[in-house]
Amino acid sequence: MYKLRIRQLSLYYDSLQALKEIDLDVESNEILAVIGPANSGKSSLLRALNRLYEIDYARITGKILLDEEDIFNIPINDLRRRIGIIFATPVVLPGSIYKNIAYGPRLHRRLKKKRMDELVCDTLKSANLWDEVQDRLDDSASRLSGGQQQRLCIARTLAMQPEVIMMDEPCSGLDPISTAKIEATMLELKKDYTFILVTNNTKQAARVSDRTAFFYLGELIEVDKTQKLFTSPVDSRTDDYIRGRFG
Amino acid sequence: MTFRIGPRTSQVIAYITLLLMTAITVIVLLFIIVYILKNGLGQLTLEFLTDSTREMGKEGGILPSILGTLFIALFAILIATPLGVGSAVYLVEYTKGGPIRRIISFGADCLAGVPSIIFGLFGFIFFVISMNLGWSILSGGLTLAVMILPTIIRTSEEAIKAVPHTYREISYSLGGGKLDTILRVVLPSALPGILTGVILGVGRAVGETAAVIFTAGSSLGLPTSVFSSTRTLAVHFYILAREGISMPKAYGTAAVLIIIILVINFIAYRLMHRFIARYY
Amino acid sequence: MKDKIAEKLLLFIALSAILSLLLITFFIFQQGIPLIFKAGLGNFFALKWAPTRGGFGILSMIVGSLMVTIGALAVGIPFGLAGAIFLAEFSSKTIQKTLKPIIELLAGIPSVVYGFIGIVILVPFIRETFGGPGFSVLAASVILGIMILPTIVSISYDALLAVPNTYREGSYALGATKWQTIVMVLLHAARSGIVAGIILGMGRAIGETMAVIMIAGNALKIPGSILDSVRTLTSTIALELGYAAGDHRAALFACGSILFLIIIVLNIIAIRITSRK
Amino acid sequence: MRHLFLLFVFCILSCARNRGGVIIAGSTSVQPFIEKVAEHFMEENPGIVINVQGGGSTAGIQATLNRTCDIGSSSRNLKPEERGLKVILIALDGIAVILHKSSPIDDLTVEQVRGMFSGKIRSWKDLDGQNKAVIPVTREEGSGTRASFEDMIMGEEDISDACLVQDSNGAVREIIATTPQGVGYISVGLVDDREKAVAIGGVEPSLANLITEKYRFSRPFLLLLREEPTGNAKRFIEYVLSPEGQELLGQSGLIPANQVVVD
Repeated sequence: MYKLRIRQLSLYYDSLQALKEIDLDVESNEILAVIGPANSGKSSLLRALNRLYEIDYARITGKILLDEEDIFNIPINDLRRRIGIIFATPVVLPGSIYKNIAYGPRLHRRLKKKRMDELVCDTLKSANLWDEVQDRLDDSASRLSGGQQQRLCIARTLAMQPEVIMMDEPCSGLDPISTAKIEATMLELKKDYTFILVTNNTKQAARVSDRTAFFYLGELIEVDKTQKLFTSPVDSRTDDYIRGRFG
Repeated sequence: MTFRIGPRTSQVIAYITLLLMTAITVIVLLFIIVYILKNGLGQLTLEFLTDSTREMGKEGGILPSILGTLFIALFAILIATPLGVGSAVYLVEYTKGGPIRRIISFGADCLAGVPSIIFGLFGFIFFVISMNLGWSILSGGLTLAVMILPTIIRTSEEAIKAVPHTYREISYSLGGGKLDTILRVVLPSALPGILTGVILGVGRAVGETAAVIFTAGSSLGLPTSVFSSTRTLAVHFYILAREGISMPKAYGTAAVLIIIILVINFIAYRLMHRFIARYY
Repeated sequence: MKDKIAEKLLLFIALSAILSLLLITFFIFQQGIPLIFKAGLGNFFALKWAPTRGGFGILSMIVGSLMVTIGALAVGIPFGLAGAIFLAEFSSKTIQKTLKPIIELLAGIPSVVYGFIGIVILVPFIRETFGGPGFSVLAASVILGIMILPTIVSISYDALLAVPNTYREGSYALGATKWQTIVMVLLHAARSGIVAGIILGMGRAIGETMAVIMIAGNALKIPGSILDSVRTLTSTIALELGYAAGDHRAALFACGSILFLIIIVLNIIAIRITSRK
Repeated sequence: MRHLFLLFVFCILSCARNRGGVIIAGSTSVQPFIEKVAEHFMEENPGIVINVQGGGSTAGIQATLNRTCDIGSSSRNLKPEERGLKVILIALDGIAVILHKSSPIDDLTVEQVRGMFSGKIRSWKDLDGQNKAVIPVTREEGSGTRASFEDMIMGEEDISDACLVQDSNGAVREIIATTPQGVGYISVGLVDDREKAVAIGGVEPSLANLITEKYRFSRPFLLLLREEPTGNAKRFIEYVLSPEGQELLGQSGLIPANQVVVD
């Protein structure tokens, strides 16, 4: 049973084709790493999955199925609730830590204050942030450190109780300690969620992911068990990339 | 013998000239403010601010004018703010170039350049006469609302543009619709910038004379409803000064006006800086 | 669904500015234009203004408006450009941060305050120094010149700042001094912004009413010198609107129509210039 | 924000057209005098608000006709095409020719005044020997005071285009008070000690001379009504015409209507 099935997916920005006929399946409760050099279409893939590409006025062809259901038949707000995304640079919304987390849930349903408090508490704990911020939930979120902000973004996504969490180079601006915390968080959450992790850092992919997909110039070159891909890749371009010969 | 000024010398001369001219500009401005305040601050007693106006302004205070100004300015921004901010939201969030955007922008730009006497003529014939609202706070407020609309559109537009695109992406990715995103993320983030525009609009409304004298009238009574005619501070000052009714009262009224304008500009400046510090 | 309704509503709101402009145009013209044809163009662009007795000539007011506007530009352009150049090219960040808001504050001071300063200081000064009534083209030009300074400074300053630094570096590399760079390179590169600023300032000067009424003296005769009194289109409207009825009022709206046309043309030119870059 | 808006709507609805006060609009010449009577009236009748507007005689007549105001005021008689309103004479107002305080002249003939305003007399040399230009200040086209001045003094001649133009008695007075070469005309009641009113043809513009009509240059101050007044408007008019109200007008330098011998 696949969580996501992608068939013949192409994505165009005006005349520029950013994804070329991708076929890819994502299993439930796995961490799928997506690696590749710049302009390989990794971020475009994520933006296609939750239809965020639409605000960039891009268009796509092909099919994407979430739990065997075409994503274009799912109301867009539901889709985006079910497939959360975390961006490279943590962007906290203006306002308090509490408000940041409550933003998503409030869009979808009305919650009693007490239920909301619990939800905020739970998600912050899941994101390994609770201990650091529990007595300053009403402080402005922008005062948190970079690593804390990124974990706040994760908590904010978790608060919507998504099924799939997509991460777009979530650790690119962070120090090793913060990176380790976020990786630990992912491994803990894996039992409940499906992850797609776009990363530039091949070592990170090797550390946390179950399977890895290698993209190059908008094409999916190969996808396999992480260990297999990193030890004996089929395609020479994959081999070159993971050995650091380009990109 | 020929005498030629070298490039170095001319640079020095130019620098000194520019410095002097800029200094004159600044000194003239400071002089105007200091002159009015120096002659007017002595008049500013509690009685002057809270008493009704008697004998056409020769005696008594300026309470009716303070209230009239307040009501008209309030009325104007209550109408112009939703229109102005709505227009700005539409311009930034819903148009991507195209003829509609050009038409709206052109309207705002042109309206910004229309002189206040034209607004006065328009308000007089449209609100006072055609719509039979009479000389009133309503007519004056509506006229000023049209007048400050472009100020609010332009500043709100800049403020909304300055909200980082990523904020919108976050909101969409959390399942927010366009309207949710605008109401819950974009507008709150742009608020200081929008407020700057609104406050500058209030400043224009407070200082305006030509457009209000023909729409709100010049009655000295305390305003009792939106249909009351009223005499704003600027109009009262104009009449006091021009007709030589009472120079001390004129200076006092001018000082109140100048203080209001200074405070408004100061607040607008601070807000703008907070906004800029946040996003640039 | 909610989003669709919101979009339609916002579009409607967004049209408010252009709708207001159309409404203003319609009402001013509807009140004023018929009189121009009733009086005949020949009588309208003539000297005799006695609207209660059938004289609808606005020539002297058009000339008056032009004179004070040119006078205002003669004061405003040199000082405005000097201020903009000094701020943009010769000032530290601190000075820029202090002086720019101060000069912009000039734009916020109500026009009646300028007129008042004109009455109590400038008019007596001119009367005692140069003779004449003091209420004059000169007084109006100086006060209007000060009033349009912030417009010219602000827009020219922004235009100068927008000139890429490579231009400056290129000029210095050829051995030019700062002043030579400004005159030969920067003013040229920033000229469209500067011209737009001047045109908008011109619009403000032509349209200013209260300050002009207070200090221009408002005599109908075309002034023979800058010490003579002068009447503008705007001051005619404001002076007489209260008392006017029938054709007289229509004649004032006709003045308004002419003024409005001039302003719209100036605005369109300014918008064209700024949007071209 | 939503609450504010509701409050605002409520405000409009509750105020709609319920403007208990009396609105008087019209002549700027009448305005200061009526304003003063209104102040006393409002002190004696707390709760009634009298709103006094300027605007001008013509505007006052128009406003009365289209009911923008309850009572109109005018400083000139109605023209034939404006008839149909109920007219109440409240006082007569003399028109004084005023000069700067420093002028040695105390007396002018009608011809001299006419000459100065028509542009025939350009220098004070012909009048007091000083070789300085005359600076005449007139009212704007359409003003009731100007119309009266043209009727009474200018006769067939036009006021010259070279005259400075101001739009109220006060503005004319302010210029004359500060301009040594100036000459202007305003309501007798508004002359104060910063300028001086000259005799015309030897007759001072004093109250006594005005009442006996020895000083001939005066015009009526009128209140205008569209129909028989009711309620507060009626009470105010009764107050203006009462001995108390008339005395107030008299104190301000007008000739109260109850002292006028109607011919």
